[in-house]
Amino acid sequence: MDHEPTNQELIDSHREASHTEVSRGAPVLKAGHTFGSVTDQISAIVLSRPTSRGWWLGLAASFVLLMVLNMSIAYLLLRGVGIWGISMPVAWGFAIVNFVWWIGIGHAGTLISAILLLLRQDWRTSINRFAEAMTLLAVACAGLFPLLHMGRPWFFYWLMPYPNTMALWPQFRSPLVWDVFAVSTYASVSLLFWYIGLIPDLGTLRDRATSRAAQVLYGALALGWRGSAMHWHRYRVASLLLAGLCTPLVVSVHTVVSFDFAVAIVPGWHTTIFPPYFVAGAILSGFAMVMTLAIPLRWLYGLQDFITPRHLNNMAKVILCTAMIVGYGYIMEIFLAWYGNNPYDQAVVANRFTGAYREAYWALLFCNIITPQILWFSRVRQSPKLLFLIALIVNVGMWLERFIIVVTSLSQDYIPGNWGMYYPTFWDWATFIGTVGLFFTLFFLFVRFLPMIAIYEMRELVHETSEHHAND
Amino acid sequence: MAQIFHPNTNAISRASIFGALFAVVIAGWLLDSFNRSDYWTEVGVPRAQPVPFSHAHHVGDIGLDCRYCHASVETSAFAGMPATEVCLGCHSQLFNKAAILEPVRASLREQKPLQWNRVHHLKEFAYFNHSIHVAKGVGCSTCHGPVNEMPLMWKQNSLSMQWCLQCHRHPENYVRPKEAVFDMDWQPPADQAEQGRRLVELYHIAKLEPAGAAPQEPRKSASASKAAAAKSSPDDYFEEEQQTGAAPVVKFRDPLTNCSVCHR
Amino acid sequence: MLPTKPTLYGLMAEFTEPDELLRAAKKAHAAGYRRIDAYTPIPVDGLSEAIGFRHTKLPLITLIGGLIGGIGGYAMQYIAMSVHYPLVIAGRSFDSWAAFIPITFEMTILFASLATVLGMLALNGLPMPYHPVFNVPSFALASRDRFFLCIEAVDPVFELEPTRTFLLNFSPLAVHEVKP
Amino acid sequence: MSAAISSIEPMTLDALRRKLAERGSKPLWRSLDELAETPEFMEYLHREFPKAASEWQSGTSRRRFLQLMGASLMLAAAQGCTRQESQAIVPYVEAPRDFKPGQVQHFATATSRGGYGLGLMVESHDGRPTKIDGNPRHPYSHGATDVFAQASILNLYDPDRSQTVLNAGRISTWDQWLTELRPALDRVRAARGRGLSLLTGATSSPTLIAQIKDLLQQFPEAKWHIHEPCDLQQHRYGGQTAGQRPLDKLYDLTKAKRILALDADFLGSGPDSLRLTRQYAQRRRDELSSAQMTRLYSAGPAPNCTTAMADHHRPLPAAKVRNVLFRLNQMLSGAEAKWLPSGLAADEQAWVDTVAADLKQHGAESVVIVGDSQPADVHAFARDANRQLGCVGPQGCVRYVASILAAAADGVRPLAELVDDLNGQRVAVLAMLGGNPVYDAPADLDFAAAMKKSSATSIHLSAYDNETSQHCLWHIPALHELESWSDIRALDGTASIMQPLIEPLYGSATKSAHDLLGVLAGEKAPKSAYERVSAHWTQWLKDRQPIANFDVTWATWLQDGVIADSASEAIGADAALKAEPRDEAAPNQDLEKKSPTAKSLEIVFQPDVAVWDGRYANNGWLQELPRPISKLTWGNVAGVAPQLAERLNLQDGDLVTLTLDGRSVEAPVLRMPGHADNCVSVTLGYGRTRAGHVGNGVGFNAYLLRGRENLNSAQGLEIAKTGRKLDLAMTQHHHSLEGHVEWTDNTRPEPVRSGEIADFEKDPHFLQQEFDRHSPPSLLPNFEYSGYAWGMSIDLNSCVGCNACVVACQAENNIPIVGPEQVRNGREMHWLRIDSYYRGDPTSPETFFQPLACQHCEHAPCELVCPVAATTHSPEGLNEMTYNRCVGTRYCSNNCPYKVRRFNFLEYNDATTPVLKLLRNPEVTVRSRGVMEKCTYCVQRISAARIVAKREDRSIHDGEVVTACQAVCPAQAIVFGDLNDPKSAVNQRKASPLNYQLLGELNTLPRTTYMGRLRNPNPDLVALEADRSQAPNATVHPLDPQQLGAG
Repeated sequence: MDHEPTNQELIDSHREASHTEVSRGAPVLKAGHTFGSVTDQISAIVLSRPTSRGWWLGLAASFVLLMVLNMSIAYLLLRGVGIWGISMPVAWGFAIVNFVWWIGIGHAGTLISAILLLLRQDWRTSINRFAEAMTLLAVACAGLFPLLHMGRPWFFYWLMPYPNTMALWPQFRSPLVWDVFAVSTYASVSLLFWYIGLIPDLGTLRDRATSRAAQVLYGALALGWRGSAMHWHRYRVASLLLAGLCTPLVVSVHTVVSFDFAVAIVPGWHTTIFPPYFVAGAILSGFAMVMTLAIPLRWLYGLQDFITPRHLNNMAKVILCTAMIVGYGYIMEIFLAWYGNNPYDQAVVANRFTGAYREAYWALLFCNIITPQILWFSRVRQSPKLLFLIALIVNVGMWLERFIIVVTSLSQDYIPGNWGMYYPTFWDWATFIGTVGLFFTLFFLFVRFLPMIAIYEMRELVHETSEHHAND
Repeated sequence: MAQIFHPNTNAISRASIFGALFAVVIAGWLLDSFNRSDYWTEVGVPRAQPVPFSHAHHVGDIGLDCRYCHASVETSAFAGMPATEVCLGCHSQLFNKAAILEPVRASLREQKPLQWNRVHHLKEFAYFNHSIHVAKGVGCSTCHGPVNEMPLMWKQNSLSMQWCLQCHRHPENYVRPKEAVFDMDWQPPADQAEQGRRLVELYHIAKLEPAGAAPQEPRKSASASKAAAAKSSPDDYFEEEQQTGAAPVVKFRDPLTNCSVCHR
Repeated sequence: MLPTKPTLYGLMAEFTEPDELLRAAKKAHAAGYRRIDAYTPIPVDGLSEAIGFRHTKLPLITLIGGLIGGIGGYAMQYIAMSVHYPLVIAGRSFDSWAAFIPITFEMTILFASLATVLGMLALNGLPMPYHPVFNVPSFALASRDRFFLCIEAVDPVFELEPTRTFLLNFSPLAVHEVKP
Repeated sequence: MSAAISSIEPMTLDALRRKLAERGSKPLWRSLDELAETPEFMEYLHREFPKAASEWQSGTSRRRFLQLMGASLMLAAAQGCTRQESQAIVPYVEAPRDFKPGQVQHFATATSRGGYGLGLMVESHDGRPTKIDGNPRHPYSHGATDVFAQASILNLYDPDRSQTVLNAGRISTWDQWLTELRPALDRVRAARGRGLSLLTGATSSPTLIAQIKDLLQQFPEAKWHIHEPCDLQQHRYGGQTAGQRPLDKLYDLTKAKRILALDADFLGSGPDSLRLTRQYAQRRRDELSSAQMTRLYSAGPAPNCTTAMADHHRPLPAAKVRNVLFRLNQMLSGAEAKWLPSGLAADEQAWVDTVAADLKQHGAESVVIVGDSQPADVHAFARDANRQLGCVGPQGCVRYVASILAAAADGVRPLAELVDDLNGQRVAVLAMLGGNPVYDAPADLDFAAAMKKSSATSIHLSAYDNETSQHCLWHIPALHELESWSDIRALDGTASIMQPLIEPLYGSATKSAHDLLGVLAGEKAPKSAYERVSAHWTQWLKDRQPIANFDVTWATWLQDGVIADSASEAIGADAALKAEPRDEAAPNQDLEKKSPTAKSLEIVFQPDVAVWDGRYANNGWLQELPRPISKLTWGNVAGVAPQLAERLNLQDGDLVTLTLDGRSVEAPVLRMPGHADNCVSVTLGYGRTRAGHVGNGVGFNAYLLRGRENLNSAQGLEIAKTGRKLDLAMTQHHHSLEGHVEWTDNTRPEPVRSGEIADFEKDPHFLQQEFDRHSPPSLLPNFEYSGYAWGMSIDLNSCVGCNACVVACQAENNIPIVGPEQVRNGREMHWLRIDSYYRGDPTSPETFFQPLACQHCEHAPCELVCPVAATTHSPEGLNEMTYNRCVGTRYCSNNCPYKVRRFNFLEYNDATTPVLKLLRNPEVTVRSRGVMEKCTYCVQRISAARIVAKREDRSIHDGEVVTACQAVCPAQAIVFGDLNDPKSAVNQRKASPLNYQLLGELNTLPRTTYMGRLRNPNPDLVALEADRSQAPNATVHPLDPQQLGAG
């Protein structure tokens, strides 16, 4: 990314972007908004609007679940991973399933803000902020599991390269070490990206804030942003560069996660289709989660002006598309088992369709492949309620997919003498539900204390749309 | 709009960003060096003993041989601690009234063993065998330091894995002639590197022994050992060679660094 | 950047429309003012060029960061696995470069991103919580819907009254004196 | 869960057979349900989360929770820290002479198997025995041991061992006992011993027998009773006149080309099983031609190691063994004319006739072996058969010797008499030297009631305060075999001195039988056991070689572990016949009435292969030992044939009520392919109430059904379903019973490769595949192992699945037990497991064993994925596991295609009980929670050998390193050694054309390889069985009247 875009290009990009988009009809921003109106309406949510009862209830509920998480972690440290249902041969259970699931969810945010930025999709502006926040929180939840699932978590730092008196290093050939690097890189870069995006809005909040405390808080975080023209210039370049860096990163992360399985020789894991199909799955689950959050939010905070049917429509299309890719992944798995004529792979496929966990497998096919098909109908794509429902179903489906991949493959691998089943225990469930609590607790705090929509980008949107009208 | 911050917050805030990164590094460095510090490893910290036994006196002044007390050092993993009767072998005659030796006499009288405080403590998952080290020309003082100058015993080296590896990776820097193993005053000669390499060859240290030859004389591929002499780190541990025609093979030597040597 | 005349940092004209600001900025630059800056709630295209800002080194910084990360990443793995403590792992060669690629890649991205962000902040002289322009009461609107053009007193061409009149030509909402 | 299973409808056998047929080429299968793939079964399996709450229920109290909570966090903190804690070194006051600290010593001794001796070689670390192995010089060990010998070391250190004298349950002392006993003893002495009753177990100890005989001379009126609950030869006490001694049989299978085993598990249990297994396996391994190879026929009620190894196994009720022999003798005698009906079903008779023909053809090179649980007349039949075959005699396959166990000839009286005396108040002092009659005496004797009724001063010498001690006035803690001096004789009479390996753990309170007898004899100055034993043998030696130097000889005896030429002479077959005469008419009278019918079933009582008669019930290693074939742990079951289960609509784990002669118990059912129809087999030794913390309340007590008349089998059993269900703890089948779709199963390579000797003769390599000969090409450079290259070969042809290796491994490597709940979750820790597979018709399938431990792959998949290099490869080719580096991601286990890695899911090792610390092998790290572990090829032994070799500046000899599993294996199925040494034994094995790699197609290059299993079936029988499988119902009602008439 050392090619430096001139402002002219930037202008043009936004011009044509706005052209094409608007010509497609549905606006990305309800008409009639001014710089002032968007600024005030969004910052009000954080600064002046009284906290709604709904918010309090939501936070309380999530907090309860968060406490469940604490309990299960405490008990885990106390007794050991044996409190879970894992066994030989199924040595990985919910922990890894949840890890992959959360990481997958964590993909939409960066994808929206990075790839869609590069693709100059201006409809991303109103959803990218909380999508990125969602990414961070999801990655935080995901990050818990690799730690917790270790037999001796207090030695987690042995997975990092650091000078030690044992003269030992991590074993860099292991996909788990790749994970450590991939996930931590992803977390830190997403955090940077998100924070950089926040700076101008923090400035806005600083200037809108009335209480001294708020002024100092937001002021400190805003780093003294004052909207200088030169700053804006570098700022945009930086955003573009980060976007350019995040795009391969976001693809790499879930690729590496898929290596956890693809590198192993377990039948049902050891296939080359995994990286693309994991990434697609990640985007699918990510967008599903964005939808799950966006639809209630716009209704709760009356953001219909900013998150318009147009956005829902586009996200629905992305879901439909990725669902098809994932479906292709499933089909290829089956095809390769048959075509590769590997008895073990064939056994895995057969086991998935007819074996002990077949209900889960059928359910995931229904959730991830069948359900999204109704998104072909634009009427469905227009109905927030239906979309919300579909998003939920897809979330479940993607979890099931990971469950199937992890558990069925392990429960029956090569030698019949060591086959076994996996039965989750109370603690498996508690830990899983607990992270959901962690996620929503943090998310509620986010929507309360930070602008969930990028204010300055909305102002840009106002500017462009008005310019466009001027040009008519 | 009123200023929220005082002018010199600028300096502070800028410092804080890079300061934070710096602080992390410093903290890590501190932890590491603490972990290696003598305070933590107790290197050079004399241990109090029920009887203030002085190696300096018995070894340094009188010149007792290590094996007089540590009898099983050549045959067993454990160097051995002298039974009370060994002490009294002399001290029934010498200083047989001395107050400080009362615990020893009491031990024999009451048939209660003495309880010495351990100075060199290895974790239970690390297995160390004295006999083989002694047999291959690793001197007492190489690990235990100038015992003949220690009034009360202390640890000369940290016994950390890294410390073990120094020698296990480059024995030639440490080995001495077998006859000098128990010599407390032995100092490495000027050409230790050369001598060492010779001894490594001589004592068959750290060479895999190719199977098949008659058990009596040690089996050892001369070529491999010559190569070893020539090579320098990292090739001490392996050499990669393309065999014409055949599949490429990585030859490697030195079982000294494989895990089960110390951990089972 | 402290003003030579401690009494005044500069003059600041306040506009409601980005285009007005853009016009004023261009004129000001044409009039030979060099120490000028514009403050806007949104990035206004062409503004930075208008006040004579050409080009940023940021991409270069990113590149360097990336290279450091990548090379460092691979070196770390190579040294650890085949020089410092070579262990036979699953019969793989000590330098299994293929297995080192993912981490090399991640390290590249990480360092490049860090370089970009820190570089951007550094070049922008951020953080700077205190700045004279904040003394202007209505500057709070710079992050809402007002557009400001500031000519600094240190500018050689700067003369308080002429500059004020010069700015008034563009019929701004107001022209403020910026206390240092 | 139970609901889930009980909802399962069983699948009919025909359907199963059809499924097998559909699968085309005979596939291996593991269990009936796998075969069935019944939808209902799937249904149950789909309830994926039946255990959801288990951990929660087993959760700790809140208070405990918080305590541990703190503890665990501190632990987490502490783990990081390594600052040296203060620790003491404690030298001797006076060092024992020939003793080097930190060095391993070995001592020869012996142990008792139902009175018979087994020579042992015990390993001692700094004065504490840690590992038991066989004594190579002992004729019945040859260096091998069985599971009991292996596990008995755990009994020595068992925290539940009784440690003090008890008086009516209250703690007392030895002297207290002496004083309080004196009056009673005086009275007895006054009455020339009237009222003194002695109860012992079966014994062959010369010193002990002599001591008792002295006592009986001193007290002519006193009585000596023997009760051995699982006496291997129950028929012994039947109708003998004093002076006669029952016979023991000494088989020599090295000469046997044909073996017919009738209700005999000669490979699995018995005092000579080790010797016979070795001989059988040797011949089976070395004679690889259809002309020479041994062919093993077996017929019997319940599947066991022998039936599994048989080339032809015929499920047969115990009662019909008599019929089979009857028929067999007719066939051998060949005198058509005066044939009586054999009472066999048509197809059974056909089977016997074919076998008879084969035996007859091989004459003296064939032998008939009858199980010791069969009554005397059946053994007499067998003797006839063997005589007709001409295999009796010093050169033949079987010799007879007078039993060396104390018997009627020594004035021993049966237990029943004692019970009468007790009830009749004719006992003043009852001294029980060991044993546990209250628990294991025949139920109809009701020993407990008799004890209550009697006013006798009862004394119980026992290692545990058990059910019997509870009913006794006095309990004296007994010494363990490794704590006291004694002696014992093996089956052939060879005597061994039992020497103590360690001072009594619980001090002078613990006594041996010798001490107790000394007291009863009223000795003023009681001699020590050592004095008695040495005195006896001094005399013995004097009698034979008056001039010999006793001390020297004694020393050699102790060193060798056997006493030279102490064996007894054989008796000719005719003499043997005289020794145990039988009523010619008896058999065919009994033939019918003794045979089971569908209505009244037969029940077979067998000692459990793990806890024997119950004496090992508190031994965790044995409780958790997967039984051969069934893979059941922690409990016993009522074994039934699949077809019987089908008729009675029973599923595995169903609780049924077994009723016999009005006595009944509840037992879980387990379907056993190859089990005799209309017959239920139960194992004894379970349902203990005072065994200890481990053994209490495990399983059900089959003794409650056992009457004095029918100790080994009985007719007229009734079985009734309770509708309740038990979740059996099995290590192999677990809950993963759902099967595979046929189109995958046909192509799946079978883990156990097997074929017939005929095919082998056509092409010796017929079991091998491409990758078995040379490994597939690889992109990566291969490492060259230029030094030692350790490898192992396991011969599936020899392995009889006796499990000894599993316990040996557990003992050598400090492997913890995890308990039934964890076993159900699939968390057993055995580094070495023995998989079992079936092939063919469920009613009598072929059975296969496969010992499976870490294969030490050169391309080990586990190593690649370990993030911290905790598992790595050594330059000698070992796949090493560094416990202290492991962080427990369990990725390695997932990526292990053999699934031989074991994980400490919880803190399994008992780190708190002090006495257990003595048990541990100091050369092996005790693994903590959260750490992966696995077979290491006994790397501690390799290191020890290497250090010695390097010290002596030589290389390790072949056979210098012997792994624990190899050392213990009676069949010598396991061989370990250096692959770079062309002359090494392991290379000889691997050169065999039967050598193959497990999952070699994955190019893991395993260092452990297998030798395929060869079967030697009888073509005529194959044809016969083929016809029978046309009409599957033939087996279902073996005694249907028409067929009887036909016979």
